[in-house]
Formats: sequence, C-alpha cells, structure tokens
Amino acid sequence: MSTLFFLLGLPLAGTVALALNGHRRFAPELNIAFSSGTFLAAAALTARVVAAGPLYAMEREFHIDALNVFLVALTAFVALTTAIFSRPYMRVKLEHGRMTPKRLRLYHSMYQLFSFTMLLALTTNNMGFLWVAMEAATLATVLLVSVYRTAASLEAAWKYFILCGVGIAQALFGTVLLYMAAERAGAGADGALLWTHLDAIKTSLDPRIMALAFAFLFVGYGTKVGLVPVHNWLPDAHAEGPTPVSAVLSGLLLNVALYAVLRCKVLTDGALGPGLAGQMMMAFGLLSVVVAAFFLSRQRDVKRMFAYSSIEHMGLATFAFGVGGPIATFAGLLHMTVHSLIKSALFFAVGHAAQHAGTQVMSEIRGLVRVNPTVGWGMMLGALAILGMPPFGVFASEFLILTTTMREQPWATPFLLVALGVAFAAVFKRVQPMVFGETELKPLPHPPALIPVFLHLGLGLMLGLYIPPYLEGWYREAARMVAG
Amino acid sequence: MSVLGLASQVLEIFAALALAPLLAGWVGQCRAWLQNRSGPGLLQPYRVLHKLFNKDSVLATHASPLFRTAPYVIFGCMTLACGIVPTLSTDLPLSPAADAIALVGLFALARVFAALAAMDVGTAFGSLGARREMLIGFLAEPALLMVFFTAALISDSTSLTTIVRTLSAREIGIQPSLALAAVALVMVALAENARVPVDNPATHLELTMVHEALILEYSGRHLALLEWAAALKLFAYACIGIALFAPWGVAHGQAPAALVFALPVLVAKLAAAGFLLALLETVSAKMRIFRVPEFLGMAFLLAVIAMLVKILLGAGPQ
Amino acid sequence: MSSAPQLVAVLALCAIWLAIGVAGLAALHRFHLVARVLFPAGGAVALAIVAAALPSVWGAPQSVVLPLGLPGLPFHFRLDGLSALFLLVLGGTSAGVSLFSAGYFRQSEGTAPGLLCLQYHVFLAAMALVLLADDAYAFMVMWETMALASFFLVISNHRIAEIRRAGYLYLLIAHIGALGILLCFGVLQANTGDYSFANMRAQHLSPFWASAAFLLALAGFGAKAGLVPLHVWLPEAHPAAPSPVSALMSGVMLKTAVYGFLRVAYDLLPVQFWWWGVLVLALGLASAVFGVVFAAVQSDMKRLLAWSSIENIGLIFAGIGLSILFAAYKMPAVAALALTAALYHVASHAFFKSLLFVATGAVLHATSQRSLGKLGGLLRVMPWVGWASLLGVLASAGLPPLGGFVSEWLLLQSFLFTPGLPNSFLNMLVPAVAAVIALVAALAGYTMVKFYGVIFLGQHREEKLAAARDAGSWERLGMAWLVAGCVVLGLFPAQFLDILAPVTQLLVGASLADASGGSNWLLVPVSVERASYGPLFFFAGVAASFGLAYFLVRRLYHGRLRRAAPWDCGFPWLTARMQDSAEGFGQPVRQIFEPLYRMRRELPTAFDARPRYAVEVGDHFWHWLYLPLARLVESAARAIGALQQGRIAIYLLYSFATLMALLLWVTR
Amino acid sequence: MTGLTQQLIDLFAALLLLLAFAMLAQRRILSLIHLYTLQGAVLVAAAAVMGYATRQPHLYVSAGVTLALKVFLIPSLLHRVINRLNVRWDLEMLINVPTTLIAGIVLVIFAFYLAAPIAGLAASIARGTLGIALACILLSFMMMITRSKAVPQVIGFLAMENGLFFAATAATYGMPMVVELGIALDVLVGILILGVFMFQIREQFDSLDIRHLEKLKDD
Repeated sequence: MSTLFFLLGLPLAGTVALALNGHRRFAPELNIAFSSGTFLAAAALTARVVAAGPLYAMEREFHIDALNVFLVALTAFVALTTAIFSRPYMRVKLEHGRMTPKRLRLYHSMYQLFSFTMLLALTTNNMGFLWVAMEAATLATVLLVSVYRTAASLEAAWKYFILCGVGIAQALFGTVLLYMAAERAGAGADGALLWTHLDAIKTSLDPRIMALAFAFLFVGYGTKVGLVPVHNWLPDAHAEGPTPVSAVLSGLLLNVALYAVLRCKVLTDGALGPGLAGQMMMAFGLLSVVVAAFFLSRQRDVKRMFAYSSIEHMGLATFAFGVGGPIATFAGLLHMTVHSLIKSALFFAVGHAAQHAGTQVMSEIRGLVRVNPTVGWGMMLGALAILGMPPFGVFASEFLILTTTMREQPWATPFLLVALGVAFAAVFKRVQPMVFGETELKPLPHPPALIPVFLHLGLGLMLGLYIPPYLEGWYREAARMVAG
Repeated sequence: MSVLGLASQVLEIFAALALAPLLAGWVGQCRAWLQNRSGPGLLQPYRVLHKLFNKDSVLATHASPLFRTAPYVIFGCMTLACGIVPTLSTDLPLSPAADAIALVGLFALARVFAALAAMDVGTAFGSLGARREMLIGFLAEPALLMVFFTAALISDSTSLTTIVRTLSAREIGIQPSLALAAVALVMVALAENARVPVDNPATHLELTMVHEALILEYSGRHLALLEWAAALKLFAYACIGIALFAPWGVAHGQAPAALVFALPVLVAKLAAAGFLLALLETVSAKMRIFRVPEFLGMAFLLAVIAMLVKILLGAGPQ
Repeated sequence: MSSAPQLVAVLALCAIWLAIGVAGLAALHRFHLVARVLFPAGGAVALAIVAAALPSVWGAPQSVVLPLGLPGLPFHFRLDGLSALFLLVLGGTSAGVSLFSAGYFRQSEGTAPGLLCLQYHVFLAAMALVLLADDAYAFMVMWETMALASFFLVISNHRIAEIRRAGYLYLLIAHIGALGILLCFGVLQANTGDYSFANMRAQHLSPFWASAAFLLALAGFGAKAGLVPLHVWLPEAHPAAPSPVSALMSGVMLKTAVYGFLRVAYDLLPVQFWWWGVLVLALGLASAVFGVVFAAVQSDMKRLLAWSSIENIGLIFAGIGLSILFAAYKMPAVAALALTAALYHVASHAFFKSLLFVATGAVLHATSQRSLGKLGGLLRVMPWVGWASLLGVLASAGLPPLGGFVSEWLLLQSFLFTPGLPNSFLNMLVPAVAAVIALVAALAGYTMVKFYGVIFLGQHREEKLAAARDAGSWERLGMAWLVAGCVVLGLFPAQFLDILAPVTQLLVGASLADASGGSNWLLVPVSVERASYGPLFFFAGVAASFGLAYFLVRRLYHGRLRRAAPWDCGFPWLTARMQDSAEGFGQPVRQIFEPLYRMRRELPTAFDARPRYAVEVGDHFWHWLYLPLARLVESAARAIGALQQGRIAIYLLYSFATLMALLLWVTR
Repeated sequence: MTGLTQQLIDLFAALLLLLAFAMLAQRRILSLIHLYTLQGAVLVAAAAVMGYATRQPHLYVSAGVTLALKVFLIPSLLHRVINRLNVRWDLEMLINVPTTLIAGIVLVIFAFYLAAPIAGLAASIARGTLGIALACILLSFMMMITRSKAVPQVIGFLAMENGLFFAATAATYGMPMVVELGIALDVLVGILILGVFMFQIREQFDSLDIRHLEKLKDD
C-alpha cells in the first residue's frame, strides 16, 4: 500500500510545498522532483499490478485493476514530462511579464493538486469519490486556466467553471441514482458506491434507474470528456490557459473523464444488457468527430485548433467504446493512450512555436523548421501523428476502429471518412505553412525542452509498430472488462 | 522459312522500291491528263531522284545529327512497311515480325522522325509543318487502325498475311463493313500521303502546306530519300487497300508460278488505284487546314462504324 | 527463416536502405559523402533487390512474420510472383534513379542533403515493403509511410508556396485514398478480427460486400494511381518534386497502387463480376484520354510528363479492367493477355517515365527552366541527355520497337477478343473502346513530339541556353541504365513474358506462355496465325534498310555536305521566337478537344497597342468537383461554427437540451 | 409518526419547488440570495426530519454541514460579494418571466414523468419527492440559462446543488458520509473561487455582465 500512499501523497505534499515555495527560483525543479517521485511511485505500482494482479487498499476504497493502472502510469508520465516542459516555458513567460512569482506559485501548487485529483479519480474505487475528484480537478484547472488573468483567460476559466460545474452536477445526480439502484439491489450502505461491489451485482441493478442514471452520468462526465454538444468549454480553456495546462487538459483530464464514463458504462451494460450505453456513446462520439472536424477548418489560433482536434479524438475513442467488442474497445484504449501522448507532445511543440512567434495566431507563425528545426519537425511529426499517419500509434487505433466499424456499424463509416478527411485537410493546411516556408521568427532565449516532445513522439511511434506484451496484456484485460 | 518465301520477300521489297516512284509518276501523269495537261512523263520521279542524289546536301548551320539521320530512318521504315504488306505472296518471312498494328506503329515511327527532324532546324515553317503533320497523324492513325481492326475481326487475326489469305478466299461480294472501311481507308490515305483535299503536293504556299513545310530544309540526297520514302508510303497505302479490299491474285504458299503471275496483277491493280487517286484529287478542292480534323474525324467515325457493323451483322466468312 | 531465403534477403536489403537513410541523417550536411557514397550504395541495393527477387518470380510464395506491429497482428511479409514482379520494376528503376541522384542533388537546394537521403531511402524501403506486406496493418503502415516520405520529398524546396500547396493537395488525397483502402480491408477481414491476407483470402464474401470492398479498393488505389477524377494532385505534385523523386513517384509509386489493386481484385477477392471490369475499363479510358489531352497542351515540361503519367496509368487500368471482364466470364487465356498487357505497361512505363523525368531534371539543372517556352535546341549542347530522352520519348509515344509499343500492342490484341464475350452489350461497346485506345496512343505521339521538339530541337529560345552543360557522369550512368531498360523491354518481349507468365498464372490461372509455343523471338499471344510481333526482326528490318540505303547512297553517289543558314523565306530576321511555341503546338488539340478543357483566353484585337495573348487551361474536375466540395465543406463549417458563438447561456442551453434528449431517449 | 414526517417531508419538498420557481421569477439579486438561503434552510429541515424519522445519525451531520454551508457561509459570502462589488441592481433576463415560468411548468411535468417509474423503487420514505428534486435541478438549470449576470448564474448553480442534495436525501438518505464531506468541500472551494473570479472579472471588464464574456467564439 505504500506505493499507493506515495502515489497520492507525493502530489498532495507537492501541492503544499509549492504553495509555500512555488515562487522561488528552484520551484520548477521542485515541481519536476515531485512529479518524478509520483511517476516512480506509479511505475512501482504498475510493476506490482503487473506482477500480482488487481489490488485493493484502504478497505476497498482504492482499487487498481487493468483498466486504471495503465491510465495511472500514463497520467504520472505525462504529468512528469509536462513539468519538464513547463520549466523553460514558464521562464520565458516570467521574463515576458505574463507570469509573476505569485502566479507562478499558484501555478505550481495547482499543477500538483491537479495531478493529485487525477490520480485520485483513477485509483478510487468509490463512485462518489470519483465525482469529488473530478470536481476538484475542475477547480484546480480553473485556477490554472485563469493564471494569466487576462480578459480572455478569465472568460475561458469562467465558462469552464460554469459549464463543467453544471455538467458535473448532472453526474452527481447520476451518482445518486446509482447509489439508489445499488441500495435497492441489496448492497449495504458501505459498499454501495464501491465500483467493484457494483460490478459484482451489476446484473441485479434496476434497469430503469440505471438507464436514467447513465443519462445523467453521461452528460456529466461527457461534458468533461468534451463531447459535442457539451464541449464548448474545451477550446476556450485550451486556447487561453498556459500551454502546459493545455497539454495536461488534453492529455490527462479528458482521459480521466472518459475513464469515468467507461466505469459507468460497464455497470449500465450489466444492468441493461449491451445496447443503450453503447448506442449513446456511438451517437455522441460520432457527432463529436464530425462536428469537431468541421470546426477545425475554421480556426486561426493554433491551440484552439488542437483543442478541437482533442474533441475529435475523444469522440473517436468514445465511438470505439460504443461500438464495443474486444477489438474496438482495445482500439479505444489504445487511442486514449496515444492521443494523450501525441497531443501533449504537440502542445509542447506548439508552446515553443508560439513563444517563437509571440502569438498563437497561426497565420503569423511561419517557417519554424528554419529557425528551430527540432521544434519544427516535432510539430510536423506530431501533427501528422495526430492526423493518423502511420507508423504512429494513432494510426494503429484508427486502423482498428475503422476496420471494425466497417463491418459492425457500416452506416457510420461515411461520417467517419468525411470527418477524418476534413480534419486532415483542415489541420494539415495550417500546420504545413507554420513548419515550412520562409520565416521572420527569432530564436528563443532559452533552449526549448525537446526531450518531452520527442519522448512522447517516440512512444507514440513505438505503439504504432510494437506494443510490448505486458502493455498488450493490460489492454486486453481492460478491454475484456469494458466490453464484457 | 522457305527459300521461296525468302525470294518472294526480297522480290516484294525490290518491286516496291522500284515501282513506288513509278506509281507516283503515274498518278502525276493521270492528273495531268485529267487536267488537260501533257504531264512530265511517267519516269519523272526517277529523274528527280537521280538529280537530287547527285546534288550536294545543304544543311542548316545548327542542324543536329538527328536531322541527318531522319531521312534514313524514314526510308527504312517505309521500306519495311512495303515489305510486310503482302502484295505478291502471303508467304513472307518478315510477316510474323510485324502485324497490322505494328504496321501502323511503323508509320507512326516514320512520322515522328519526320516531325522531329522538321523541328530540329528551328524555323517557323519546320515547326508549323511538324505540328500539322502530327495533327493529321494523330487523327489518321486511329482511323487506320480501326480499318485494320475491321479486317482483323473478319479474319480473326491481325496478321496481314492471314487477313489477305482469309479475304482472298472469300467470294466477291459487297460487305457493308468492308465497304465502309474502304471509304475510311481512302480518306486516311489521302491525308497521310499529303494529297488534295488535305494537302497539295504541288504547292509551296506557306499557309496551306503540310508535307512540304516538313521537308523544306532538306536538299540533295536527304531530300531524295524523303521523296522516295513518300513514294513508298503511297505505294504501301495503295497496297494496303489492295490487300484488304482486292486481295485476289496474291500468291499463296509454295507456288513460284503464282508469284510470277502476281506481279502483273499487282501492277494492274496499282494502275487502277493510281488513276482513282488522280481522279479523286482532280474532282476535289483543297480544304482549309482547320477543316482537316473534321475530315479525318469522319474517317475515324466511318472506320468505327465499319467495326460496329461487322459485329452487329455478324458478317464475314466463318 | 531459411525456408524463405529471397524474402529474407529482400527484407534485409530494405533494412540496408533504411540504414543508408539513417546514415544520411547522421551525415546531415556532408554533401559529398551523401551524394557520392550513399546514393550509389542505394542504387547497388536496388540491383541486389532485383537479383534477390528474380528467382522468386517462378518460386513458391515465401512468408515471414516479424515481431512488430499490433498485438495479435505481427507484420506478415510474403513474396510471391506478383510481389516479385513489382520488386523487379522497383529495383530496376530505382537503381537508375539512384545513380542519377548521386550526381543530381546539389548542396544548397532546400532540404539538407542528408535529410533528403533519409527521406529518399525511406521512400524506397516503404515501397518495397508495401509490395511485400501480407497483412492489412503492415500494408497500411508501409503505404502511408511511403506517402509521407514522398510528401516530404515533394516539398523539399518548401520555400515556394506553390510547392507547399502541391504537397498539401498530394498528401490530402493520398490520406483520403488510404482511408478508402483501410475500409476495404475492414470489409475483407469479414469481422474475424484477423487482418492477415491469408485470412482474407479464405473469406467468402457476399456479392454486396465483395463489391463494396472492390469499390473501396478502386477508389483508394485509384487515388494513389491518379485515376480520373482523383488525379488532381498528380500534375501538381510531380512537377513540384525534385526530378529523381518525380521519376520514382511516377515510375514506381504509381505502380504500387496498381499492385495493391491487383492484389485486392485478384488475390484477396475470391470472385470478379463483369461490371467491375467495365467500371475499371471506363475509368482507365477516361484517365487515358484526359491525361493525354491535357498533356498535349501543357507548357511546363514536368507537368506535361505528369499528365502523361495519368494517361499511362489509364492504359494500365484499362488493361486490368479488360482482364477482370474476361476473368469474370471465365476466359482465363484472354484475361491473361489483357493482364499481361497491363503488367508489361507497368514495367515499360516505369522505365521510360523515370528516364524522361530524370532527363527533365538534368535540363532543369542545366538551364534552371521548366517552362517549355524558354527552352529549345538542347540536343546540341546536351547530347547525352538529348539522345537518351529521344529513346524515352519514342518509348513513351508507343512506337516500335521500344517498350511502350509492346504493351499497347498486347492491349489492342486483347481488345480483339471482346467479340467472344457472351454479352452483346459489351460486344458493341468494345470497338468504340479500342478506338479510344488508338486515339490515345496517337495523341501520346503528338505530345511526345511536342515535348522533345520544343526542349531539344530547334534554336535556343533563350540566349543563355547555349551555355548549358551536359549531365555529369553519374547522371549519364543513371540515364544509360534506364535507356537500357526501355530498349531491352522493347526488343526482348518474349523473354520478359517468361517473367510475367507465372504472375498471370497466379492471378487469372493462365498465361501467354501456354500459347506462344516456345518461340523466343516472337511475341505470340495466341497463335502465329492470329497475331505475332517480333521486335528484333522489326528492328533488324529497319536497321538493315537504313544501313543499306546509307551505304548505297554513299557508294553510288557521294557524301558531300554543305552548311548554310536555314532558309528564311526572304525575311531577314529569323529569330528563335518564330519557332512554334509549346502553346502553339498544343493549339490544334486545344481546339479539337475544347469541351474537355476549362479555358480562359485573353486574345488581342487588331488595334491593341501592346497586344497580349494568354491562355490558361483548367481542369473541369477541379472546377466542378473539387471547388464545390471545398465550398461545401466551408459552408458546412461556417454553419457548424455558428454553434460556438461565445454565449454561455447558449452553451448551457446545449447542455440542457442534450440532457433532455438523453432523458427522452432512455425513457422511450 | 411516519404519517407526520411523511407529510412534513412532502411539505418541505413542495416548498423547495416553490422556492425554485420563485428564484426563476425573481428579478432582484438580493431577493435571490434570500431565496437561496431559505432554500438551504428548508433543506436542513428536511434532512433533520428525515434523520429523526429514520434514526440515521449521519443525516443530522449532513444537515449540520448544510446549515453551516448553505444557510450561513455561502449566503454571507454572496452578500459580501454584492456589497463589495456594489451589484444590487435588478436583473435583466434573457427570456421574459412568463415564458420562463411556463417553460418551468413543462419542466416540472417532465421531471415527474421521468421520476415516476423509478421513485417507487427507492427505499427511502421520501421516495415520492424524487421528482420534485429533479424538477428543482432542472429549474435551476433553466435559471442559469436565462440569467445574463454572473452572480445570479452562480446562485443558479448553487440552487442546482441544493436540488442535488435534496435528491440524495430523498432517494437514499444521503450519500456515504465521506462522500458528502467531499462534496461539501468542493462546493465550498468552488464558491470561494467563483467569488475571487467575480472580483477579477469586475476588475477586467468593469462589470459583472457575462455578456462581456462572449469574445471567445468561432465566427
């Protein structure tokens, strides 16, 4: 249990420590240190789960199984690389005067709090705590998004707060209904919200209550996933917050929210039989993919564009889970992983690029590859990877999703085809001139943090060509759990 | 490959080389007669050739080796073309090497070289002639091919010797598809051999000339070769017409006597064909170059219709 | 492993290609190392691939599984006759192109030489692996890697906006096409979750699903091959790329699409339906006509060649369509004939088009001009390039005795068998179709005369052309190799048919070798009585009369020669500008095929003080298909964009409405 | 006894619904805060009565937390905010009141329609009130949609939270204790952050009108 303790304790301690010291010169390093500690704990925990199977802690309040363990590892990893990335990034911001030491303190502290809430949401076995952690994550990220205190960032944060707050309130109602169904199915008051317990009795949960509960839960957590039409907070928050925050929002928060939806889906499927939840997820996933693809073609702000791309990809993953079956579910999980890796890498590259240009407006970023070839190529490869170009992992998952859809749900393929085509046209049209062509950009004052970018891209590449057996084992196990 | 076959092959080529200028002279003479002129005489082409061979060749200063090579290539192509159209015998050793499609390709090869050579000097006329020649070519070539295809469908073969053998075994009678194809072939032949109404071999008027513009820069032996090649081409077309539409009298198999008999028959048929050509040229007027595509388009259409008719009616000896 | 020696060898050679690429990356700016060592090494590897693949044309299929790829779906590779044939084309062509590249790439052009070397060799390796892939995932990965590598090569001079635009269009269409292929594999795997080709072969699809797979494959591979109406990227991307890359793209990459299509249509799909063949035939013919008609009016030399590639791909697909038609009616011998024609054209087009593209590269380097209007007379200053291109041009024009003619001959021969089809409608259709083929072949001749005449013949249209230097020795070597390919394919068709025979046997269950009766010097599709073609005799005939004529003329008369200025018609200022321009040469075609173009003309009147003439030839497809599509997407995006109009109350309303909708859904 | 508690709970539920409607119709910000406080008080009472009736001690605890949070802490915070920001003006509505009310009635009917089949399944004695709880949630949702100022929007959000709390109490006698505490903490922190935000928004835009917050969009 000590690893779990460290996993959750370290970021919490980091929150406090950075709340006190976050403005100091060594704060970024401290941030990295806490994140690496968390990552090590996550790695150790992963190793344990790989070796010994699912584990419980604190009277079953915490539960690590195949579904969440890889997300825990991923979350800790992305949190670490983002912390590394944010060091030079924030230094530039500090010099430009957009950050003050005070804000930096808030930023660092909230960063740790955010990773704590993410890990809590993932590891908790209690659906109530899941909700609490998600809400807390909203609060932490709202502060992160608004950290520049500009008009736009305040607006974005406000919308984020209100929309996600309202959304997640629906999820709370769903949780209440879930509790009610559990109580009725004979669960004792103590265990009634424990997911493992619910999972055990899921077939005896009342279908009518569960259907209603899933509707609320889906709207609630779906808002955080960024599903159309409840996605509206997402582009604003991504575009106006600091880039490291955009990276973790896309890389972690969306995943965790989708994870919550998946947990609920398993229970709903158990109670109602497969169908309803899957159809809902397919419908909203597909809608998200299509709508986001069209949105992509109208963007001028680079981060906003990639935010819409996140909507598209989360939609695709949601759709895959909706299709169900071992292959599509496997693909959905893989998609979550690679999207998180690649998208955060993209945001890293975008962050540096925007600092080069002093703007996020894409038409003013030109010829990156000539000022800084590594950032330029990072962005190019990242964009191609996220657009589903092999041999990156996104392609692998899209391959599985599309081929499965073609036979399972052929009606959806024209939509997917149009959406992926439009998305490719839109994103690539804008990325290409940013990376190539003539330029008037200037070099950066500090060397950019390129290790995170290429580490992520490298992992994304690896997942496209080779999935290690233990990872594959998790995916299969998790897919079995989700798909039933 | 029999000795006789070899002999008939050689005979055929030499007959072509020898008779081609005569045919050109005959056509010119007939035209003169039809136009109430006395004419230069049948042997005039030979005299012209001899004169040209004796003259120095004058080359433009920046003409490339291609320019000097082209007349030989064209001459070679035309000689081969005359060698593979069965005029005297169907037992030709060269026949398997080139069928009807290859024959069309051979004409195309000669045409491409002529056009390239014309462009080589880089004068306005040369390139103008090249362009017009290629224009006529790309319209005439498919039409010619379709004519061959009509015959090929009838005889289930593109081999010229087989076609001639099949067609000559037929009884005399009008086949609608062949009749249409014949009209198409005549139109193509007029165009390809620079005849009125498409071109006028007797003019050097810049705006209308095609073939003459093409060879404007040539002189001496090169010009002689080109003139000879042109005569060979006319001869080859005449022989194609004869082979497709009047194939009777050609020697089949091992029959030396038939071979001997075939030559006068050929001369007679050629004389008729030459007269027909002169008649056609006399009664028609030169058309504007812009009208040529329509003319050749018509030929193309006729040839395609001929093929369709063949398939529709299922005609032909089975 | 030892059971698949050739396959392992080819895979190892691909790995060497990749290693050469990585070495290039390591030697990023060491130009001489990259150009003089790495590129020739790549060429040597290409030759080795030819050597390794040649025996497996006749051998039994070999397969290998690599521990890469998706879980449960490791990379399968398989080398059978079809793969081996295309590997031969790839290796043979790229050997010449690599040699040429060794002398071609210059230090200060766009991308760093080492990076170019990486992209180039990744491109080659990906193409080879596409040909070897034996499961859908490996295929798609290699396929897209190929597209990506070639995309980066296309935009290697990315500072020019037009080139970036071309690259964008290229990658976009390639990607959408790839999605089509992907969905095709989705159909073929028939919900088994097993993506290996072996499993796909074993599936029995219903006619509906089989047709769906076929149509998806046609769209996907057609996009890559440049079939109308998915051809628009091709005339943009080929001119934009460096010439050796254009050569590879046109010569080899388009052929991988042909390969993929054959693989799906014949190998993975168990049956063929006759209307598939008609569809492919129609698309192929449309592409052929469209390509050649547009090629005839181009005034940019690489763009002209690109359009000509569309034409040739059209001919290849016409052959494939015809063979599908025959195969559907269970006429394997004739199907083999049509397929042989298509495959032969694959090989000959690979060589002559690569040759022409590298020649344009040499011209481009010597003159820095791509526009035909500014070239001319280069045969005199660049004899190597000039004479090599002459052979390429003759082959490309489909003239005997070179490679292009053989395939056209075979194609026309196979058309003559269509009256045997048991479908009267098709019987009627075919003469018209054969006529179109004949027209295309003739127009190709027209186009090639224009291409060669304007670039290499006549006077220099610009002063500085007189100073142009001929290609260097590496470039000559590369071109000589490609010329040799064209000539060998032209003169020794019977020998090449031995290579094609097992392939057609594999795909349609018959081959021409069954019919030819073992004649080594004649090309005999069915019987000598029916048709035959002997290019060697043919060539000997022309050459003999050429030689005899030369000898006799010299012997009987004389060889005197004088040089003088060309005749100027009495007009004293004969300038280079009086030659026919590229536009002028295209004018008759433009006039005859006017409805096919979308033309914008600017004509001077008699009273213009400064007369100006301009003509712009556009593509109807672009105007009537792509632009409306783009506009449609744009307006859809605008409509959808209105959803996000900034008001939080509206956003809340969305949430509310969504909740209501979901609640209604669950209580339904 | 059960009859009485039942009646009491039904009464409180009706009160809650009434208050929700009142908030929907209310134009003045100060009254809105008063109504919110009142709603909190009714909730406390309901929870306490239920705790008494079912002998569930943790209901008392949650009643106490609610009392502290929703009757004292949050309203006083809100009061301070509006005093400091000097925003006591009347409110503009995006949609006029009668329309809102009619839509609200439709919503209530819909909520009952949704809740009716499942309310009977609840073990709680307050099972009949689940529909009312849902109606409260939806009405608050609608209130948020119709308001164009930041403060009432926040109040709407808080009212929704009240509805949720009532739902939890009505359906299941409340969530497990730790969860409730977590929720309460979240709400508290959330309201604090929102308060800070309102100051910042005011600083940036010189107004709390959220129509200033419409710059980020796709035009």
